[in-house]
Amino acid sequence: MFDLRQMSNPLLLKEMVKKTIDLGEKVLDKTKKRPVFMEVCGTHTVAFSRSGVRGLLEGIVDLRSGPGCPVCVTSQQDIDRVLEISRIKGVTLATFGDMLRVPGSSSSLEKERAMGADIRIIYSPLEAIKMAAENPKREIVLLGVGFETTAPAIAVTLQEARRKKVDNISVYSLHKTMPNALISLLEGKEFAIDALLLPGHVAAITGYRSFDFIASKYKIPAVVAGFEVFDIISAISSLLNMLLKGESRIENLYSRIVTETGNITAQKMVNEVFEQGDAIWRGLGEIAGSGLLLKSLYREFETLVRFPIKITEASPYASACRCGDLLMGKIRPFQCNLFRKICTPNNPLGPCMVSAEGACSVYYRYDVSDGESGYDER
Amino acid sequence: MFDLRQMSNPLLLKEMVKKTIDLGEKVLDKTKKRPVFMEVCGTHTVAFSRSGVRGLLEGIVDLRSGPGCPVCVTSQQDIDRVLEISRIKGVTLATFGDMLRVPGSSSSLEKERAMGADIRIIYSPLEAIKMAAENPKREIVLLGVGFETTAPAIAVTLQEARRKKVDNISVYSLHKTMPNALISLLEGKEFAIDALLLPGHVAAITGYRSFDFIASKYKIPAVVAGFEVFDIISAISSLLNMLLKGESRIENLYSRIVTETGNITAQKMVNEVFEQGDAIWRGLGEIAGSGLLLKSLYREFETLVRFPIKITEASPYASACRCGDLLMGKIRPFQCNLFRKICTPNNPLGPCMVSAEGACSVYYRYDVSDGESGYDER
Amino acid sequence: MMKDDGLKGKRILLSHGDGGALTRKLIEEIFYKKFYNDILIKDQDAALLPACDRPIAMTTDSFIVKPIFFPGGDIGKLAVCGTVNDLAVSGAEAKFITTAFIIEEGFKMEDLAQIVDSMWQTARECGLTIVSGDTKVVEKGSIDGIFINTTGIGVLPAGVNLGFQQIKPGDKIIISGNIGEHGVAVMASREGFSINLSSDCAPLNRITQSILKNSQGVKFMRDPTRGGVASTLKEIAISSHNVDFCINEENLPISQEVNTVCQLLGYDPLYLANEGKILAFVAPEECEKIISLMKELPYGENTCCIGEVQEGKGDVLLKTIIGGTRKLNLLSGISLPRIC
Amino acid sequence: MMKDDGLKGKRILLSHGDGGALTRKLIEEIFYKKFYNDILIKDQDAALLPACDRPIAMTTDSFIVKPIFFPGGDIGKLAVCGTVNDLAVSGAEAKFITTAFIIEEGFKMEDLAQIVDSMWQTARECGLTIVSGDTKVVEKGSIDGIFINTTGIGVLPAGVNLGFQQIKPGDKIIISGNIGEHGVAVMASREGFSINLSSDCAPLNRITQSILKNSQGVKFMRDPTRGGVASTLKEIAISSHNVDFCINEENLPISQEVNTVCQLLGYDPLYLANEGKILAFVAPEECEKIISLMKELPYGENTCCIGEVQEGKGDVLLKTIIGGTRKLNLLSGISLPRIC
Amino acid sequence: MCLGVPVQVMHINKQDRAVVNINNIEVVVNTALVPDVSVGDFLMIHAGFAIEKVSLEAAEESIAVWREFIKHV
Amino acid sequence: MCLGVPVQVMHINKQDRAVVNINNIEVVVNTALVPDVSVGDFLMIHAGFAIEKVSLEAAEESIAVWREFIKHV
Ligand code: SF4
Ligand code: SF4
Ligand SMILES: [Mg+2]
Ligand SMILES: [Mg+2]
Ligand SMILES: [Mg+2]
Ligand SMILES: [Mg+2]
Ligand SMILES: [Mg+2]
Ligand SMILES: [Mg+2]
Ligand SMILES: [Mg+2]
Ligand SMILES: [Mg+2]
Ligand SMILES: [Mg+2]
Ligand SMILES: [Mg+2]
Repeated sequence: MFDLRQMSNPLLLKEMVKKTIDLGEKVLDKTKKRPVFMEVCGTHTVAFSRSGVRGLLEGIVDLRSGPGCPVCVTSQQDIDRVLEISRIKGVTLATFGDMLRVPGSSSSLEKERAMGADIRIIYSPLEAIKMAAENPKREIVLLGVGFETTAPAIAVTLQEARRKKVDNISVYSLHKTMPNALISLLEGKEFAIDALLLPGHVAAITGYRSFDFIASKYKIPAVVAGFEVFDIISAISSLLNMLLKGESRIENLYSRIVTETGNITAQKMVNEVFEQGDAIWRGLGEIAGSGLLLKSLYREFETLVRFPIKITEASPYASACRCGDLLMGKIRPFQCNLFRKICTPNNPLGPCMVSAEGACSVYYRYDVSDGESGYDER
Repeated sequence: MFDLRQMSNPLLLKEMVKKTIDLGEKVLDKTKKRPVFMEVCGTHTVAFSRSGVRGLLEGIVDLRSGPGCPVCVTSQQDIDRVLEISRIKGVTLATFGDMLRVPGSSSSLEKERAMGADIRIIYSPLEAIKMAAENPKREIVLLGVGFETTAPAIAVTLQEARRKKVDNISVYSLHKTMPNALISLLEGKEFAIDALLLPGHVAAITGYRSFDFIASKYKIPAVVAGFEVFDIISAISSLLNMLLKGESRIENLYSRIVTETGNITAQKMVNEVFEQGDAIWRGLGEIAGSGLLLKSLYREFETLVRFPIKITEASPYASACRCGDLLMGKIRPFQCNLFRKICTPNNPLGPCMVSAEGACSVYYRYDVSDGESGYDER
Repeated sequence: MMKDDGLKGKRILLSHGDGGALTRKLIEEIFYKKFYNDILIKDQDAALLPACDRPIAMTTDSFIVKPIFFPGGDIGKLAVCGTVNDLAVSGAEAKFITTAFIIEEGFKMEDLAQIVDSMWQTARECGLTIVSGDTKVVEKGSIDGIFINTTGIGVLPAGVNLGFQQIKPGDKIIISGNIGEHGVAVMASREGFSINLSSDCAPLNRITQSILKNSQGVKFMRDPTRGGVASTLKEIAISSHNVDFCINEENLPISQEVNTVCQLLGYDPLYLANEGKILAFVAPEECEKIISLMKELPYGENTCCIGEVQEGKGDVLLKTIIGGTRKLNLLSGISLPRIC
Repeated sequence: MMKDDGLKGKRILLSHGDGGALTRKLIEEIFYKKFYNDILIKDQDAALLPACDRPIAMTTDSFIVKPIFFPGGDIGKLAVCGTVNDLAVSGAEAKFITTAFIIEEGFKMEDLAQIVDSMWQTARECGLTIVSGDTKVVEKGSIDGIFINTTGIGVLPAGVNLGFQQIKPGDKIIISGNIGEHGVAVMASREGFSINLSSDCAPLNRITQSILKNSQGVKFMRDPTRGGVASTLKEIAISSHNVDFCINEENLPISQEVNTVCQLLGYDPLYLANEGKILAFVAPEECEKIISLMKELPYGENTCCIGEVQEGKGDVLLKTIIGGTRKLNLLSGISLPRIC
Repeated sequence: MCLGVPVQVMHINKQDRAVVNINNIEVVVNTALVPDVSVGDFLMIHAGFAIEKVSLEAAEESIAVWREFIKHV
Repeated sequence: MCLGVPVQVMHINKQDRAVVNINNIEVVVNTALVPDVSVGDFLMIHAGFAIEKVSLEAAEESIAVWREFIKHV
């Protein structure tokens, strides 16, 4: 039987890098400028930096991060609401660890916990059901953050809660979906990205066809890719190839998981529990149809119904913070004047410096070069 | 204005001791044996030992302890019930510190607390109301232990709970009253006590006339006395005087507090909340009309109504433990073979070694002599 | 101390204890800011101290007190005094101390700074150097505020040789001041009594060094902390050979405030903690001199003789004010308030 | 250890911490029973240790671990190893240790006995004497089981002079074995994973003394505990002058179990705690010899060189398996499990 | 179970509460059992409740009797 | 937010739970999103849920393409 670990063979990977650089140089010869690629997904941002692939390829490709870190794109108003929910007496907030340190207008979940809020880190939404059953006198609020990959897990969790008649659990859904956000990006006047790396696990759920519009309507080449080093080198290589040939297709490089139509069961689950709604994305603003809200059928599990909280005005971020530009691929972190000098993981001024997938945090923690070498900024 | 501290003047007290010994020697001359007095109240037991008066007078009087330590006379079955109540989920047991270490058949409140029971020490029953108000989701059980002195405080507390509509509080009443217990003692075949020191604070509530029967029916001299060194020397002196003169009266030496008829308000309060019932006294057995039970008017505050607990068979005490004989004045602690050798405050085999007022504990902690000097055991 | 306003509103986070960047920041901004010295800031796994040609004394204690700030001190002062005093009564000159903090998530940063400041003030008063430290942060609710461990080492001066075996019949028993004041001050502030009494929490090293230097008559010393004067005397009586200690109740220095609170709550002052007292056993012919040496120094003004050593079998006997006798024993069971 | 059946069902009571009779009983029956030695049982306020003609190393740490018993050890072993290792990496021979316990009311007496036994076993393995102790008991619910502080002192052998300033470009960086095993073992037993992996918790004093005695090439050592190998390297890089550390990912000894658990929970093994590892900076010409010395001894079998020192400005650079480079930093924020 | 402490009334609050003083320490006690209390009165306190007034005259009288006895007998 | 780990199914429990193995570590995952799972299958796990099966053939094919490319181009 084939052993998946073959994908991590260093000799193979090193050869792949070499070939990709050869290819990149051909592209440079042809276009006289480094092509700009966007890794839409934050998990890809981490993969590029942690593996060193970003640095190895920086001579041939200018890699930008996109709006695919769900923590980063959560609006400040939403974070302030989460903080307010965490302060409600009797509430236990169950959240993925990534959200803990994200700053709202004047606090963070980490600080609220220090002040006495009951905030628990979970690995899986199912833990929230266990928590609810074991603490019948507390109200468990499950914080639903993530894209199409995570939403089905929350949907199954709520169905299980209903089946098991667990009624002290609710969900505050900040789920977002990719396609409309990408359209908003592609429609942007200043959009200047040559090709896209699409999120492999989102595509595993939605199917790669759901990204067709990128090539068909916007004529941008794109690949669906996984998160191994093998996958991300393949992705760059494939995009370079398309550029060289002047093609714009959606290529599925993650065929071991991703199909044309995706995971139909998961889609059904999501559709049973959620419906499309508008959502505010940090940096991108309000995008119609880009959020997942609980259907009225699941209204009983809606946190905002159980605890009507007042909507306060969010205080603006440090005005010089450029998370917005960053999430649209307009800049790389070092181009923010605050990066590393004032804004650090211990003193984050924007969510991109907090989240483990936030571009600023990733570059701060892993990257040696600032991406300036090779061809210049354009 | 008269200063109460004059009562503690060492010169005066030393003179009083001298005079009392003179008097005692006259009695010895007359009767050729040390008279046996019983201090009925545990607080008197402590006062005699802590001040050293017991030792100073041991040549002239054989002082025995009586059934007036409420912790000691609580039956093992009642203690087992208290332990069972403390184990009920959601219950907070509020108790005076004295009860904490008293051993039941196989545990104690101290051990239950170590196992996770929520047990709180209070100074005053009123703290239980505060506790109930501050912890609306818990059931506060107030352990009512004590004689006529303490019962009014519990009564006022329940009235206040009703007035303030605090409904998560209940009382487990182990309250006992003195007169019938004394009658039981005096009726005992082996009763061989020459005179009684009566509890001053009980008398403050009940009035000293309530003890008249001791002299009138049983022809035993008795004094009502306070708890200062001044008071207890006065008491011995007065009793010796009566013996010398062959009188048997009830003398009120605590006139600064105690009246003929006592505290009528307190009596009314007690009668509104409590009614007489039978009670089991350790050592003395069941004594009709010697307990205070909640009236049906206050049934809503009855712990046993709220939490019906099963009555288990109490395992017998160490068979050699002589607490029973001790509480009836038949022996002094050192006459128990286990005293100091096996039974110590850290390894108490009976409640008399546990309670701060228990005779065994008091003698262990304070007494130098074993009471054997002077005239012999009779 | 002046409160550092920059700390207002800031709280200890779990991340302050993760051994990473925030831990470093906390150490630099709170601990090193006060404790700064050449040994500490070398930032090694272990502090390097000079060689020592005299025997070394070493002692450890963890400090837990509620409330953390009480009249007369706080947990920081207590933690330094406690260890200094254990060294002092063993005859040693306190030299170096380590401090280990366990802090609850959410603890106020300004409170921590104030505790650190009072540790530093006290250490400075004693001539102590804080050479090594440790900080752990635990989840909100899993401890009650802050615990501090201090471990100290000191140097035994030449000629000092204290021990139970030195205690002989005829020796006098001295206490350096009023009894039970730490216990009562802490209890009263816990119960919300308004009372004009402070904890006796104080470092005693100057007193012990003075009497050891100026008299050959000191036989043994101990600080009567947990368990109080009674338990401490009884412990010593048990460990010594063929002696009883006879204490005079009328000589016991107990303030009216302490007596009154004890009456109200049903405690015995002899079993309450002291945090700035010495019990010293001294040769009778040196007793007067030692008392005057002690009275001269801060924290020793109320020194007096409370009793003497007699032949016996390990009992501590209290002569009561009316001339009776009762025993003192080890505290048995936590000293509960009682209404009996 | 054989469990002492007499302790079955017994629990720690608040009274065990009151400084009276029960405290004494606990000390005698649980602590002295194992820790018995001439210094400890003198029962003084401070232990008396011999004079010392070499510089002294001193270190303190408090230990908190959940669960208290974990595969490969328990909090007692951890508490002794932690302090021994801090002394060991500073170059000192560990000699004396104090132990201070904070115990929750209701803690099982047999568990305490087992912890005390493993402290004693570990101390004996290291040739350490436990010279002084302290026990506090806190109310049920106010801590989670037991905390232990240990403070140790050791003696610096002649000729040993370790320090940041010795680290020079060209020096090699050695680790004494696999990375992240304490962190993963504890986490896995907390999460209920069935996994065949033990904590690396072990005393390293024999290893450090062997290489210091047999080679002049050791420049600096540290044990990568909280914050892991990455934070420890970065801390050293910050304190050293004008150097970078270059680490080869392919040389990092990380077991498959550790890698897998990290993948599942979203952790990075380089930031997980080790409790039996040394990071040593050594002269290049002595590197091979030092590695073979370490491999010979227990707990050093998997020693290997993971990188080297270069001129630089305080960075720790990791060469990835495909030849890329990334930085290692101080841990920032508790190492949360993440699903991102 | 009958420890008691004598105190002096400093101030009477509404609803059965009084501030009492003993050696300059002030505490609040419940006076429901001694309804006719006035400022200056001495009270015997048990478990946070005043259980009876203390008559200084009676106390003085008791001592006087003893002093007499000691002097003349 | 899309970390995933490939694992192999060892045992299928009722009600959408399966025991999976990765490098000899066994954990339980929810398979509600991949209903037709069999023992021996490889699954991609995210947040405690299987989100899709992993095709070993497709993986093998991806590598084969690269090996070919490296060899011949
Ligand atoms: S470095 Fe900080 S301030 Fe700048 S864009 Fe990133 S998060 Fe915002
Ligand atoms: S000494 Fe112990 S066994 Fe003997 S009567 Fe007293 S309590 Fe009972
Ligand atoms: Mg993503
Ligand atoms: Mg009584
Ligand atoms: Mg100490
Ligand atoms: Mg001490
Ligand atoms: Mg001491
Ligand atoms: Mg440390
Ligand atoms: Mg240390
Ligand atoms: Mg350490
Ligand atoms: Mg270390
Ligand atoms: Mg101690």
